[in-house]
Amino acid sequence: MKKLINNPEHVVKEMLEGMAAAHPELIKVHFDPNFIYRADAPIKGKVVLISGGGSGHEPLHGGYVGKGMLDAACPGQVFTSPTPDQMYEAAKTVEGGAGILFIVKNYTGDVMNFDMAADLLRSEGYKVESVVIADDVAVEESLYSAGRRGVGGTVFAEKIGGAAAERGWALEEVKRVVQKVADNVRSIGIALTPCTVPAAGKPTFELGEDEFEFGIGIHGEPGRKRLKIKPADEIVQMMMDAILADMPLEKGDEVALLINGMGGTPLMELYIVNRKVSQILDSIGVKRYKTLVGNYITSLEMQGASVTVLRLDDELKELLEDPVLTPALRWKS
Amino acid sequence: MKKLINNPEHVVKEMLEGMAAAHPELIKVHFDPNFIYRADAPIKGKVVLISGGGSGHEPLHGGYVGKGMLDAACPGQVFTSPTPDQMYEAAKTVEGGAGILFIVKNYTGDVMNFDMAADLLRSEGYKVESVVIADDVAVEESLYSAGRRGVGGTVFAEKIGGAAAERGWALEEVKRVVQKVADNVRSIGIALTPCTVPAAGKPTFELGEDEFEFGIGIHGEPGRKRLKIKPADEIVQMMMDAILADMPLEKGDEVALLINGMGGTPLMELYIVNRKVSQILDSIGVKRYKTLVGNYITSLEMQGASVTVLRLDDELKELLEDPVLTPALRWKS
Amino acid sequence: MKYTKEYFLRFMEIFAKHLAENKDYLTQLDAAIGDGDHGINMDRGAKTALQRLSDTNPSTPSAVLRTIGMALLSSVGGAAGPLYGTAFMKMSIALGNKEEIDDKELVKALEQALLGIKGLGKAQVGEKTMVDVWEPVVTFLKEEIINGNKELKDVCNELVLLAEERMKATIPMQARKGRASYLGERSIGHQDPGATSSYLFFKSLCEALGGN
Amino acid sequence: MKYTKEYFLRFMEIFAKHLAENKDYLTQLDAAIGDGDHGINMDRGAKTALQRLSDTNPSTPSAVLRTIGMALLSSVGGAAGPLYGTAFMKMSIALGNKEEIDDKELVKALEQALLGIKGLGKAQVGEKTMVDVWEPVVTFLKEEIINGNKELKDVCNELVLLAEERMKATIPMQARKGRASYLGERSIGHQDPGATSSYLFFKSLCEALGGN
Ligand SMILES: Nc1ncnc2c1ncn2[C@@H]1O[C@H](COP(=O)(O)OP(=O)(O)O)[C@@H](O)[C@H]1O
Ligand SMILES: Nc1ncnc2c1ncn2[C@@H]1O[C@H](COP(=O)(O)OP(=O)(O)O)[C@@H](O)[C@H]1O
Ligand SMILES: [Mg+2]
Ligand SMILES: [Mg+2]
Ligand SMILES: [Mg+2]
Ligand SMILES: [Mg+2]
Repeated sequence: MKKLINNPEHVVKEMLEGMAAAHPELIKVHFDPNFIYRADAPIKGKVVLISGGGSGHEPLHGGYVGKGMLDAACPGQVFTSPTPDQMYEAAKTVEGGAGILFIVKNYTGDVMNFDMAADLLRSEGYKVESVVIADDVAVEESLYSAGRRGVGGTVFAEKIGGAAAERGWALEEVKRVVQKVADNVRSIGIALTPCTVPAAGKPTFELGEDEFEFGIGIHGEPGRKRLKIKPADEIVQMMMDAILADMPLEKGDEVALLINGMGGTPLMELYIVNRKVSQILDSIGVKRYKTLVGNYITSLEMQGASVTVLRLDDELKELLEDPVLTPALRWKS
Repeated sequence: MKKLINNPEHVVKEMLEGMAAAHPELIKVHFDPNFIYRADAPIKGKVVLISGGGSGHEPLHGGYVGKGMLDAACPGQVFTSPTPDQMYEAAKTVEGGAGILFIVKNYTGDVMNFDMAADLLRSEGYKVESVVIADDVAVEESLYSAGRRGVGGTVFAEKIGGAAAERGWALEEVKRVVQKVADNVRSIGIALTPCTVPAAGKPTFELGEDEFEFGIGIHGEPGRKRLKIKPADEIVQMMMDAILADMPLEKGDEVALLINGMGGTPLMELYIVNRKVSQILDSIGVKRYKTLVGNYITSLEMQGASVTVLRLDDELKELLEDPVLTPALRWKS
Repeated sequence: MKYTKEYFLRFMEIFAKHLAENKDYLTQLDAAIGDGDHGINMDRGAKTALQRLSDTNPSTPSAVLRTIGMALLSSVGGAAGPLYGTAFMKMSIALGNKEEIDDKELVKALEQALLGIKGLGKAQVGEKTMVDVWEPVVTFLKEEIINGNKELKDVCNELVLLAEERMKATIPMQARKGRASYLGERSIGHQDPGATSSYLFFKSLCEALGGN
Repeated sequence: MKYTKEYFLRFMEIFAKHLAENKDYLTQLDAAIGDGDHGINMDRGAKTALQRLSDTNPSTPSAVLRTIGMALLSSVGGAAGPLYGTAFMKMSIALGNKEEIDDKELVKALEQALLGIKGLGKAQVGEKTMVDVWEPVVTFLKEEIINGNKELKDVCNELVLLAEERMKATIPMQARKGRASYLGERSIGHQDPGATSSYLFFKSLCEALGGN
């Protein structure tokens, strides 16, 4: 394992110090318990959005803290859910009297830790709601498993929920629109290589020189099946087939796309993926309203990509367009 | 070699198609010869900035085409300078009557190809100027070599020059300020792994499991020396020593920083690098005015990082802050 | 037998030692069907717990268990953090502020821990989780100690064998809960990491009895 | 001997064949001290040139060389693109619109090509570039053919040996120009890729003479 780190046990703390040094105008960082929060928090009367999850998915979630997106993000150890005390302290630091919305990726550990934090906060009289994001269509028989994983759709949920909160919407309304994103977003990922958790020191799984993993998650967990490598267009076709089988789109539907790199894939390849995704959508008459291409939710240095499709209506389009000003996503501000 | 591509010979064309599909509101793409240009070009009376270079460094340069930055970018084959006909056609497409500035990274091939294009354009009566960016302090005895390479400083040159052009400055003034950036910017890079040019199919060089390459360029060319891997802080100290030896900074100086990933390095590691860079600058009383952390000028999937330090004055600070709206860099718009 | 706070401190030291020694092993098991952090997380948690115990020097069995539970909750993360954290918290609550605990009280506390784990994680036996060790072991202890009036020390051999057997019995199971469930049938053939750390938990309970 | 457009077409086919066969070799040489694209670029350029020649069917030696030059300029890129492109353009200009070229005219055209390469790239002999092959070979040809009144075919054996020797002589040199110069002393011990493709260039000039 070669990494630009000092000590595997200090990667999260040192990353947070580096983030604080880079973006003082946007974010502040609290240590022990660890969380990143808006430099201008608390904002009176605003619903606050808090998310979090294992580290190693940067820029998710800390990179999305700022105006028009998250109020706080709680980074766990690498690929490990954060602990309840993080969400508890973060909420108390940023909340502005109008309630707290947790955006939780659907992993057993995340859900349990956020639930415990919510219970604690509610017991002290705070209004806390949660939306669980479970957009990964790679997880098939979700009735017999922990349910679908939360992946790329989280970025849209945080952006759109953040816009609603910034507009001053009430907790119930912010929750409704984030739930609407959760209901209308689907993702799937593939990997060409595994990644290495610093503290583990070896790759999370093995993949032959001519294999790729279809339906990968974001924690270096293996996916749906292992296949012989194919041309990008064929892989993308498989990915889009999986998404469209789950959420059929009709001529005239409008979507937002996230063509996401897993951390170690060149932008060149992501654009080659976007080319094929766009061709497929164009061929069925679906309108591409907005497309993000880049590393938005990653698995350390894993090579691979995920595609996220969000079906839009006018409300989601407007909120998606709203200004956002965070370390990793910014427009109109 | 595992890559998300179809045919190694078509990667540049397919990438360009994917870019055009992703950002229709910002850019257009011309094929044969290949160039990316502002969707709103030509802009009457505005000096136009054109850059270019081998592909494989994305988002450089195509990702920086748009309001407040480049008017056109000419992508060569992977790691290969573009050809004169690309710059020639791009210039004729975007020029607005106020002259053309080429921003050229200092590589023999780039310089020669841009020079040939400039000659062609001048012979047709266009005003053409060039600024060569040569910021890589890894190249030591530059008198006995092709001179320093152009690396991360190019991003600042394009941003600041683009702002000056957007403000309506004359060609001489835009050139002056880009030259000022070129004179005040220094960079150095390191690599933990090589990268693989799709058409070559094998890594550009070999690096042992416990080695890193100090002073790497951006074309997979080996660097100044090969060393045993060390903790990030020690590597960053070496990098900053090299930069500060070449451009001593004084207490009270202000700088912009680019903590750049080579394509395959997780953001987590870049923030760990930024932590140490910031500590070093803080310790000598240098003010960090603005910090960019991410993949801005890459070498395909190479793991590694570069640090760029730009010494600022009031003029550069103002231009740096100006609005920019491109696929890969945007603020205040 | 009577269980004092020293017993629980000894237990935590032994449990921590096992977790440290099996850190790589647990992590490997988790890498095969999860995300490869279980050993790292449990080891970090156990070390945090020992540190807090030595910092705060709690005075009762309940306080010791509460300190451990809070430490695990705030340092393990993942699925195992809240599950083990809750288990220790529920035991702590069950023991009240007694200085000494008898065998039946100990078993009742473990039963509360199991209920806590099941309440939070909603897993049933057969879903390839730590519950596959906890439930049969707690059932066995209730039978032998509460109904059969035996002491823990009398059934330790059987208990450790049972825990080991239930741990191994997770190998042919298909995971239905937690991260491993994403693998579907590919989770079959691997031993569950949480069941493995649970085996170490019960082994430590027994080893804390003797000088062992 | 007289050199017609057919000679130059044959030359380009042979040069292209050598570049295709040596694509990996040239690329490997460039990977060692450059960026590993020389073979790929030259092969792409040569194929483009052949395509354009067959598309446009130019009618004179000069037109053939101009077509090749433009094709290389617009398809090779890198350092080699403008250098080889310029070389062919300069030869084209030197030949005017004659249907047939004699040996002295051919050598004068090659001399112009060398001047073009040196004017653009500013390299001198000894700096580990294609100039290390071009300059001694052109000097030799001037001596033998312009001063010595020999024909190319009479000196081909010597010429190819000389080109090969000068190519190999780049191995111990430290690069002072082009990408390899960044390596400083680490460029020593490797053969220059551009010198190697230049050797193939001159070899092809000779092979185009016979049925060979
Ligand atoms: N719902 C659940 N109920 C009980 N135990 C569970 C549940 N989900 C996961 N586990 C246990 O947690 C273990 C994984 O723990 P760990 O690796 O620390 O967490 P994570 O899966 O979040 O990385 C599994 O092996 C399993 O025994
Ligand atoms: N200034 C120069 N003058 C003459 N030849 C040069 C010069 N710079 C580079 N070369 C030649 O170009 C070759 C490299 O070509 P190529 O790999 O195609 O270009 P690049 O270095 O841009 O990738 C070198 O091996 C060398 O022979
Ligand atoms: Mg985990
Ligand atoms: Mg090149
Ligand atoms: Mg795990
Ligand atoms: Mg080269």
